[in-house]
Amino acid sequence: MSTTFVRLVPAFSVAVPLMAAAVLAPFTRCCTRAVSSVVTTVACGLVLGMTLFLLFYSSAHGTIVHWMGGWEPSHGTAIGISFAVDPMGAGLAAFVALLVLCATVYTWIAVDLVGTLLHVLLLAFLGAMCGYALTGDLFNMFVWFELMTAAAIALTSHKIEEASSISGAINLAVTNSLGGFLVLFGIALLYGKTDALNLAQIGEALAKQPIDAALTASFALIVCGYFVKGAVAPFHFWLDDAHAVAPTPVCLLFSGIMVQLALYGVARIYFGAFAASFAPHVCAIGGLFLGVGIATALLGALMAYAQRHLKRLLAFSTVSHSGMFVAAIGLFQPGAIAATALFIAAHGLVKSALFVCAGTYLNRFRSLDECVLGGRGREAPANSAMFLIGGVALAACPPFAISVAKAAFDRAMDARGLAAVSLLMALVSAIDAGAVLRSGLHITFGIGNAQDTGISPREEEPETIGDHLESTPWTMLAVPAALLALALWLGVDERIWHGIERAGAVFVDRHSYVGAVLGGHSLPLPDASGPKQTAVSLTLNLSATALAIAIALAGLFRHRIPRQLKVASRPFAFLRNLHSGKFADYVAYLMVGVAAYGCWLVVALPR
Amino acid sequence: MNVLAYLPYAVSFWIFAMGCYGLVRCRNLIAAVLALAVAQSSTYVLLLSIGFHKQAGAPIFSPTNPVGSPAVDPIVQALTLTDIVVGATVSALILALSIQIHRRTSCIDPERLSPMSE
Amino acid sequence: MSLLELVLYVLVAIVGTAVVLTKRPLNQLIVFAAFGLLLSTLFFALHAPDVALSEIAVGTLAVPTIVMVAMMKTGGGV
Amino acid sequence: MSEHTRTTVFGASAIVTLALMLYASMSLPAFGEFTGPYTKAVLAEATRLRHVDNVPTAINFDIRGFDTLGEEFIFFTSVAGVLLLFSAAKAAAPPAPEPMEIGDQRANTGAIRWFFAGVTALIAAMGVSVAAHGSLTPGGGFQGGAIFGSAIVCVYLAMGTRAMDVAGNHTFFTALDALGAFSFGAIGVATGLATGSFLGNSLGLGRTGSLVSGGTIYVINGFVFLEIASGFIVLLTAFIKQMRQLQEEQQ
Repeated sequence: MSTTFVRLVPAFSVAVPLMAAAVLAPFTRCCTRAVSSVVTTVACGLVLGMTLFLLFYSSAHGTIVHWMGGWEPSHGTAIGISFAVDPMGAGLAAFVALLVLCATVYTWIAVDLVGTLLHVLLLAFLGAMCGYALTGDLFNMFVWFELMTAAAIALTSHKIEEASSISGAINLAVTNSLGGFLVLFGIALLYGKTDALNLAQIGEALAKQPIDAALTASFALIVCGYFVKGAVAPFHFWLDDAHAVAPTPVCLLFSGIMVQLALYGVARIYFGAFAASFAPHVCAIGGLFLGVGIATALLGALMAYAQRHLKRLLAFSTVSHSGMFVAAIGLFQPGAIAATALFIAAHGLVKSALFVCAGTYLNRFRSLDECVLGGRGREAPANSAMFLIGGVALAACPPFAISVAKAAFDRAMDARGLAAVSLLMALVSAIDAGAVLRSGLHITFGIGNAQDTGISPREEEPETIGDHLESTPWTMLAVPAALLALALWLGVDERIWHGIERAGAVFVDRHSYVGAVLGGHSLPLPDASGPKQTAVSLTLNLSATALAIAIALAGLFRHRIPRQLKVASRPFAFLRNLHSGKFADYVAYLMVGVAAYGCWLVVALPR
Repeated sequence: MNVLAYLPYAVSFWIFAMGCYGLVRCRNLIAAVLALAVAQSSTYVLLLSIGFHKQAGAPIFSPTNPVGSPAVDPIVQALTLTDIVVGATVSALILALSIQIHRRTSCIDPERLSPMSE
Repeated sequence: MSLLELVLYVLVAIVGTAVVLTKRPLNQLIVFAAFGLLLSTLFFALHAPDVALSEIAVGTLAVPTIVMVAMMKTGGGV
Repeated sequence: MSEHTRTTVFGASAIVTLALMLYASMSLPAFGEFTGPYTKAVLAEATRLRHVDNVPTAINFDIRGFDTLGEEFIFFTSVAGVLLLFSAAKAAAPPAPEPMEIGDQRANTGAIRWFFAGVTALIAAMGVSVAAHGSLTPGGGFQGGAIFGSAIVCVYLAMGTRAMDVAGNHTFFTALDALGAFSFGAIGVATGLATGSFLGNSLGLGRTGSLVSGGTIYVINGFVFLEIASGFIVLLTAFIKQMRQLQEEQQ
């Protein structure tokens, strides 16, 4: 195949879903569900094929660079917008396409499509995420980021029968818009310093400049802006409100990949541009990331444990995983980046499977409330079994891929002398998975007392059109089964980790990135291979799984626990009050976060 | 140091802070849309102020402003154009949401609307 | 910085604050439209006529119109 | 959190943030001193290679045309989102009674009708002109489209809601909106296959300073105009229809 065509594939994988969205939009009234589903599924399949091709091609031949409109750099100055597709970006785009495909399959039967509009929005969302993952231009990244926000707002407000639903969408709209403004502020400051928007070009310009306050502030603003969408404390508050109300396929995409894409953006911008200046001070930045990562992970895990609304529970578990990803990225080291990449993929698969299972409960039994569902899971045995397996996989139980990612994460932490963080993260995983297992066990077997939160159970409208389902349709079982099987395969197949490790090494190498983008010569991937699982991490993962089960049982039989041990529940009230559901509060927290991040970075970095 | 040379940036940050203040204090979703729009205008002001150049004209050439004569930065202008579209669309979406909220609850005070918190 | 620019910047800051602090919804909308007009004047002064035109079309025409409709719909002070 | 606590927390952190950002902006180039290689290169290349006088237009539709593709789809998505919100509401609400000619008594006199019809035509013509001269003078598809689309408000003022149903026919304008967005993507793919680069500029560039200059810039400009104009018409009619529903409920 000619190289010219290969270079066009990244742009096509953005244009195809967008064009498919435009094709479907005029036929909202007359297009049948089947036609709309077929068009959407085919478009997703095409994108998945193209991005997988990009993944294999860039793994074999190095970074693929395409200049939009043929505007190649003139005299070393980037003029146009470049797509720079390295294995990490291509892999992420392929993962996006896979999850959107799963979400689409879910919509075949369940979920009111409102004509074809839901599919239109899903396709626009897919195009935006692909563009975001593949682009090499700071402002272009922002554009796709904003398209994601616009689609996310509309997708969240899909179920508008309840005021609470719209309120969740408004919280999302306000906080994410503010996040976008922060990113744009950062871009403007950076542009003022470097007169460049191409990541590689910015990096080259920064390499010639000393660090100053504008540069630091720009980094702080971009980090804060992306952390809003990345659900990192104290910017995460919109996430559970949005998840509680969004339809299941949308939850799957938010938790499975959108949040993680924001964190990918931070890493991409750091390694593409800021690393040129900040590399000697990486510990100061890493300290911030590690701190907020641990705080977010703990907060998310505790809040998840305190929920009994399944979607909120899973949403908070996503927050806590977001914290773990940030802590891992904060090492700014290839092994840790590779671990994060595998972790993101594995978590996305497992979490999506869990969301689909929760959606099935909603459609079968009209509720997402753990207490209402108690014991009814027996009527949907396959679904309940997968929910429990998902919970175990979330606890980093080998051989699921999360355990491999966790092992790599532990190695990277250990190399920095931060073994304590590994222990803490194992605890966080255990609490998270404990929350999922507690609901799963209660729903399936009806054992134990569910949490007594003093809130009367609520009946919810199922997502399916018409009445609730009598039996689970095969698509709703096939999707989580396939996702869990993939999560297992990622953990078992040796080549996966090997490939990701090499991709991580390319991702952090600014010089090879600049060479590919501005110099036009792509280097083949370096060879790298470390041990997959060590005895220590295996023990850690297994004990985390055991601890998760113990925590789940403790939650179920809490009335038998001696009163002295119940002090752990005290912080919950305070944390719960923070999540008030009012965007005015969230804006105040956002400003606190910006001030805190800004102060830390300005103080810690040279001025 | 000429303080006035940094006034444009200060104005931009000030507008942003005021927009956020409006969001924190608002008792009406439509006021929130306007506050958000004010906060967004700060980004236009910052971008255009950064790209401005003294003794230069608009980046639009004509017989009176021939090609090659000094011009202010056209790129920030293109970025701002994109940004304005983003602002308009988000406003439209939130307004549509507000109308729907009003339809359900006859109330657009964000203080009295919160997703069921457990 | 010329006097014109200085005056425009100061006015933008003041009117922007006024939009947020105005209490009655309809008044707020009028101040907001004025803010849009002021911004586009500033953009003209900064040699960005394209942006100024956009700001007039969006900030003083399209957005205030839909805001007004939303206000009538929700009975927000009209 | 009480309103007072919230304001205090916000105020304190906003002051810190403002101070930090002011401090940071001190190391930016002073106002009016900015210049750099990217700016110079773009100013030089846009007119030399693309025969366009209005450089921001060249950037929007060619040099950074891919940003504009995203921007157009942001607009397209939010139009779809607003339609989704309003159409779902329609399904939930009881069926509305047969629409009546209401609330337009003030516009019923012939003179006022003709006046508003004239204004509509004038605004629409201005929109088209602003868009058509996009490569020469300030303006372009986006500005022209927004102006043109806003003329629908005058149609409403002149003829009332019935006329607007015809003028602002949803299906028709949604289709035009989608057509504009689709064509932008299709041009990208087609030029990609023809020239080897996505959104590559392959048509004849024309003479600098002539109306039809800039190759694909002109075509894309037209489709952006189509999309934005019809998108604004759809948006504004959707909102005005909501208002009419309110009037019906009140009667």
